[in-house]
Amino acid sequence: MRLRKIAAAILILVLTLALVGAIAELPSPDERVSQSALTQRIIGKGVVETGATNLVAAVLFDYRAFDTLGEATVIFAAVAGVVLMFYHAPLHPSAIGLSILAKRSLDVIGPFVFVAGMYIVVYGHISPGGGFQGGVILATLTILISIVYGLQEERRLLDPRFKTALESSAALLFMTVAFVGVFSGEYFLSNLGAGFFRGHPGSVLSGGAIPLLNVAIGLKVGAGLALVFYSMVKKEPE
Amino acid sequence: MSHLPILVIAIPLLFAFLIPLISMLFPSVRRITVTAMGLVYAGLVGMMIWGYHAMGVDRVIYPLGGWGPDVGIVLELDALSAAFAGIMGLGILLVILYSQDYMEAAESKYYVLLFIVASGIMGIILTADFFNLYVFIEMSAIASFPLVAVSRRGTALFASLYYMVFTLVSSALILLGIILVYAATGSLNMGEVAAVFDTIPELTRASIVGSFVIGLSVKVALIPFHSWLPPAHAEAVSPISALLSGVLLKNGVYMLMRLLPIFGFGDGSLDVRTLLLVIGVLTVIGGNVLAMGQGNVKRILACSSVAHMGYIALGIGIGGALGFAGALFHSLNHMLMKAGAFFSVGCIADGSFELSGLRGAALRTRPAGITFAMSTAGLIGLPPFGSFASKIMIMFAAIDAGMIGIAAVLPAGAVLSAIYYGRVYQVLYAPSEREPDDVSISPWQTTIVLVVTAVGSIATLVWAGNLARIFATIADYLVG
Amino acid sequence: MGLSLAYWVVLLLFGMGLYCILTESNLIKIAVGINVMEAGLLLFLVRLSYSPGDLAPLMGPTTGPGIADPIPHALTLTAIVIAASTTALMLSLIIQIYRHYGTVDIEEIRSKMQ
Amino acid sequence: MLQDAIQSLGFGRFALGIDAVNMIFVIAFVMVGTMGLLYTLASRPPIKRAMLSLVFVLASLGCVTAGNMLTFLIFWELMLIVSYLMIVSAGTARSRNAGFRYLLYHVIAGAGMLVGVLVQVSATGSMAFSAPTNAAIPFFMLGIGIKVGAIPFHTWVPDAYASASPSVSVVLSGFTTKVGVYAIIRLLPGVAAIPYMGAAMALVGVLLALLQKYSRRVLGYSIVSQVGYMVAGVGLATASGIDAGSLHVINHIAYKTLLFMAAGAVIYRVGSDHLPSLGGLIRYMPLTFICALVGALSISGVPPFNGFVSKYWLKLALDGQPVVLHALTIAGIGTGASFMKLLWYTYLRDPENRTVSSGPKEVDPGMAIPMLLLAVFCLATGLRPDILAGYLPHAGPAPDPFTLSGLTAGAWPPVAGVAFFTVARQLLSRAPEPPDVDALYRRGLVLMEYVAYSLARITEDRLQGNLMMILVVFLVALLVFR
Repeated sequence: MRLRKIAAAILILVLTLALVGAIAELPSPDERVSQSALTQRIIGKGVVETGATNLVAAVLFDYRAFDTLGEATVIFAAVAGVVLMFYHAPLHPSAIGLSILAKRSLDVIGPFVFVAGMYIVVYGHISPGGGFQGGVILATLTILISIVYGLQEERRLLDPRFKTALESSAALLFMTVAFVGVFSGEYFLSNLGAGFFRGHPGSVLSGGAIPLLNVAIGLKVGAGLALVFYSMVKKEPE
Repeated sequence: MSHLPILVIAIPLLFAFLIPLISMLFPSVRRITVTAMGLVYAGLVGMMIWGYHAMGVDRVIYPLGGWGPDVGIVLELDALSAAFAGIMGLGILLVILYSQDYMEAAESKYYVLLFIVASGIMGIILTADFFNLYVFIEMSAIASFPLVAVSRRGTALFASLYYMVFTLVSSALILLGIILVYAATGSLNMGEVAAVFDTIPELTRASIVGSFVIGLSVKVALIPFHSWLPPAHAEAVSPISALLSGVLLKNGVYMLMRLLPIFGFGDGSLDVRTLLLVIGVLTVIGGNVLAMGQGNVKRILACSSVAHMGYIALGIGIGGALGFAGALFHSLNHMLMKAGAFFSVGCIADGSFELSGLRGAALRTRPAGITFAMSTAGLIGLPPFGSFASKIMIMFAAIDAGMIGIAAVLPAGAVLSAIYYGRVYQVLYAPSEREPDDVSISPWQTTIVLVVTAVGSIATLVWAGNLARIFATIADYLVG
Repeated sequence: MGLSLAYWVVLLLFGMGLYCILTESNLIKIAVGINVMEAGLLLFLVRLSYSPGDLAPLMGPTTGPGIADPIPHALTLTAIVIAASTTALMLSLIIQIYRHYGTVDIEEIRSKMQ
Repeated sequence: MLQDAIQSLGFGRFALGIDAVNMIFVIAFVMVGTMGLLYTLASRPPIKRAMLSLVFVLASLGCVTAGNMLTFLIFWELMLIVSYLMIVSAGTARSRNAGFRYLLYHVIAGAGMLVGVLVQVSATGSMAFSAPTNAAIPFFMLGIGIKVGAIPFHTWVPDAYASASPSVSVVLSGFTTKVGVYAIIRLLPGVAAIPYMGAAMALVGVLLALLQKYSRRVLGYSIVSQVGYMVAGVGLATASGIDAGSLHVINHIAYKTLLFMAAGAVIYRVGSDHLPSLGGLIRYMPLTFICALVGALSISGVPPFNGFVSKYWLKLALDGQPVVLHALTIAGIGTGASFMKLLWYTYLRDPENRTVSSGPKEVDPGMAIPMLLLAVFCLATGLRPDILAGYLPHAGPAPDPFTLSGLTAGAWPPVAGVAFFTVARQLLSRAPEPPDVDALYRRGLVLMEYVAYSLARITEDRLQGNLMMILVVFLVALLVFR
C-alpha cells in the first residue's frame, strides 16, 4: 500500500512535469493578440447575431446550443440512471421534519428562493445566470422542503410522477423550440433566423429563443435534480 | 436528405423524452411503441445513408442553428460516418428488439437510457466539433453506466462503478486533449484544427495526441487498459452486454479512425502507429489468454472482445489504407458476431453464466444453441463467416507492409480462441440426462434477432467483395 | 518555468485528484478525487479565456476593449453539468454498493466478492 | 492501388474447376464418398449425421477442385468445421475430447495456411496457385504438415478416427489427409525436405501402428504411414513422383475405407474394437473377413492388389533417394506385420472372450455391398493399373509392375512382415501401448490454461493498479515515442 502511494506520487509528479512543457508552449492568453478569430467574431457580433447581451448565454444557447441539448440530455440520463438504481430502494428518512421554527422560516423564505430561481432563469440572456443555475436553485427548494417538512410532505406537495412529467415536458419544450427552425425552413436550433422575436438587446423580451430555452432547461434541471434527491433518500418503494 | 443528419440524433432523443410520459399515461402500448421507435430510428439511419449515397458527394455538412463551421457546431456526414452509422444503427435496433422479450418487466427508464445511448452514438459519429464530441461521449457513457447495473446484483453494481471510474478518467484525458487543442488553435472544428495542426508546437502536439490516443484506448479497452471491460460486459444483462461489446466499443474505434488522420498519426512527435502496433499485439494475445482463464461464458466473450479490439488496433496501426479498411470491416463483423453471441447466450442460460452449471444447455434451446455456435465460430475466424474476410484484409495489409510477424499474430489469436471456444462447446453441447424434448423455443421477436445476427455474419462473407471495396474507398479517402 | 500561478494550481489540482483516485481505498474518496481532477481541468479551461483586467462577457452600455473569451465559459458550464451528473450517478452507485456489501472500502468489497 | 489489393484478395470470386491435377482426386472422392455414404446410411444414423457426411464429402470435393487459393482456404476451413461436428456427433465424452483436439490441430493448420497464402498473394499479386516464395514455405509446411499428419503433428489422426462413431470414421478417414497431399502438389512443389518428411511419417506411423491395441487406432496410425508414401511421392515434384503419389491416393482411399468399414462392421456387431478381447470372427462374419483380407493385402502391397502397383511406381520414382527408398521398404515390412496382427486378433485366433463366442451375425447387405464393391475395385485396379493411369496428372508411360523383379519387390516386404509377426507375436502382445507426443501437447495445454487462469486472477478487479497502468503508458508514450 505504501509502495503504491510512493509509486503514484512519483508517477503523477513526472506526468504533471511533462504536461508543464506542453502548457508552456501554448500561446499565452495574457497577450491580447492571442484571441482567436472565433473569439473576436463572437465578441464583435454576438449581440447583433443573437440578441442576447450575455455572451456566455449567446454561446451556450445559440452558437453552441447543440452542446446544451447534449448536456441537458446528460442530466436526463443521470436522473433516469439514479431513479433506475433506487427503483425499489427502501430507506427511512425523517418523516417528521424539523422544529416549528424551521418550518415557519421556510414558509417565509421559500417564495423568495423560488422567485430568485425564476429570476436567474428568465434573465439568463442578459445577466449572469441561466437555466442551469436557476434550475439548481429551484431544486434546492424541494430539498429544503423535504428536510424541514419531511419527505412525506414534499411528496404530497410534488408527486414524483409530476416531477418526471415536468422533466420530460421541459425537455420536449426544448425540442419543440429546436424543431421550429427545421419547420421554418432554417436549421435545427436556429434562433433569429427561424423568426424568433429579437427584441431590443438588454430587455427581458429579447434574444429570440434563448429565454425559451433557458426556461426549458431551468424547469428540466429543477425537476431532475429534485428527482435525484428524492430517489436517493426516499422511503417507500413505488 | 436535408435534415436527416440532425434527425438521427434528435429523434431518438425525442423518443427518450417521450417514453416516461407514454409509460405514465398509456402503459399498455409501451411495448409496441418502443418497437416502432426502434424501427423509426433504424429507418432514419438507413434513409440518411441512402440519401448520402444518392447525393454522390464527399461530405454533407449540416450547420446547427445556421452557424457555419467557423462559429457554431456543424454535423458532418462523410463516408466513414455513414459506414459507422450503418453498423451502429443496426446494432442498436437489434438490441432494442431483443430487449423486449428479455427485459419484459423493465422499467421505462431502461428504454430511456437505451435511446439516449442511440442518440449519443449518432452524435459522436456525425459531429465535427471537438467539444461536442466530448459531450456526446459523456452522454452515451453516462447512459450506459446504469444499464450495466440494471440487474442490481452486488457484482453488477461494482462492475458498473469500475467501468465508470475508468471511463471518467479516460474522458478526463480526452477533455484535456480538447482543451489543449482549443488553447493551441483557438478553434474546435475538426476541419479547421486539421488544417493548422502541424503548426502547433511539438510538445503540445505530442500531449494532445497522447491524451487522445490513451483516452480512446481506454474506451476501446486495449490491454493494458482493458480491465474494466470483462466485469462490465459480463455482469450486465445480456442485451446490454451486446450493446457494450457490439456497439459502444465501436465508438472508440470510430473516434480513433476519425481523429488519427486529423493528427497525422502523430507524425513527427508521437509515433502513434508503433504505439498501436505494440499495444495491439499485446491485446490480441493477452485478450485471448485472459479469455482462456475464465470460467464464465460471458466473461469469455467479454475477454474475446478485448482481443478483437486488438485486431482492429493492429489494422489501424499498420497505417495503410488497406489496414484501415480491414479494421472497418472487422468492426462490422465483430458487431454482428459478438452481439449474436451475447444474444444467444442470454437465451441459453438465465441467471448464472458459469460454465460448470451449463452442461448441455445449448442443446436445450432453439435456435439460440445453433446461433451461438455460428457466432462463436465466426469469432474464431472460420469461414463461412465474415470475420474470415476482414481478418484476411488486416493480415494482408500487414504482410504488404512487410510485417509478417504482425500478420501471424492474428491467426495465433484465432488458435487461442479456438482453445477456449472449444472448451465452451464441450460443455454447452454435451448431451445430458435431461429429456431431449424439453427444448425451449425463443419468442419470435428474439428469434428474428438471433437469425439476423447469424445470417448477417455469413452474408458479410458472401458480399465480402463489395463490402471490402466500399470500406477501401472510405479508407482511401481518409488516409490517402 | 514561466507559467502563471493559475497553471500551477491547475496542475496541482489535477495531480491531487489523480493521486487520490490511485491511492484511496474509500469509494467516496475516489469519487471526490475524480471531481478534483475535473475541477483542475475546468480551471485550466477558464484560465485560458481570461487575461488580467478582462471584463466579463456581458455586453452593455459600458463595454470596454478587454472582454474575456466567452466560449471557454460556455464549455466550462457544460463540463460542470456533466461532471455533476456523473457524480450524482456515481454516488448513487456507491450508496447501492454500500447497501449491498456494508462497506465502501474497495479492498473489503473485493474480498467479499470472492 | 488499394482497389488492386482488394482485387488480388479475390473476395467474391469463387472458382471451381477440374483439371489434370485434381482429376484423380475427384474420381477418388466421388467414388469413395458414395460408398462411404451408402455404408453410413446402412448403419441408420440420425439424419443429421448423414447430412454432415454428405456436406463433408462435398466440402472436400470443393477443396480439391478450388480454382484459386481463397476458394481453397474456405473449403479447407469448412472441412474442419464439418469434420469437427462429425466427430463430436458420436455424443460420448471421448469423442468430444478428441474433437476438441482435432479442432485445435486444424485451426493451427488453417492459421499456417492463411499466412502462407497471404504472403504468396503479396508476392504474386493474385490468388492463383503458384510456386511458393521462400517466405511462404514455412507457413505452408506447418499448415499442410498438420493436415497430412506429418511427424510430430500426426497424433490427431488415430485420436480422431478412433474416437468418432464407426460410420463417421469411414467417411472421415478418406479425405482430410488426402486434401493435404493435394495441397502439397499445388502449393509446395519441389521442396527438398518433403520426401524425407514422408519417409519419417511412413516409418513412425507403422511402428506405432504395430503396437496399438484397438483396431481403429492401428488403422489410424497406418494412415499416417501410408500418407507418408504419398507425401514422399508428390513431394519429389517429378512427373513420375506425382503420378505415383496420386495413384497411391486413390488406392489408399479405397482400401483404407474398406478396412474402416470392416472395423466398423465388427464394432456394430460385437460392440468393441479392442483387439485382445476379439477373435474368431472368421466363423461368424466370413464376408467381412474377406473384405478385410482384401484390404490388408492391398495395403501391404501384395500383388496383384492395387497397393502393389502404386508402391512399385513410387519406388521407381524414388530411385534417386536411397534413404527414402529404404525407409519405405522397412515401412512395408511393418505394414505387413501390423495388418497380420489386425487380422489375427480380430478374425483368425480362437476367442478368449465369451461375448464374442456367443455368435455375432454377418453384416447387413446395406453395409456389405459397399464393402464388396470396394474390394472388387482394389483387385481390379491392381490387375489393370491402366484403368486409372490415364487420369493421373501427367499420364505418362507407366512401367509395367508385373515383371519378375517387380513382383518380388512387391511381395517380399509383406511376407517378411507376416513372418516377423509370427515370430514376435508373444512379444508384441505384451508390449504396452507406446506413449505418443500428444501426451506432451496435452500437458502443454493444461499448463497454458493454468497460466492463463493465474494471469486472469492476478489482473482482474484491481481498480487502482490498473488505473495506474493508464498513466504509466501515457507517460511512456509521451517520453519514449517522441
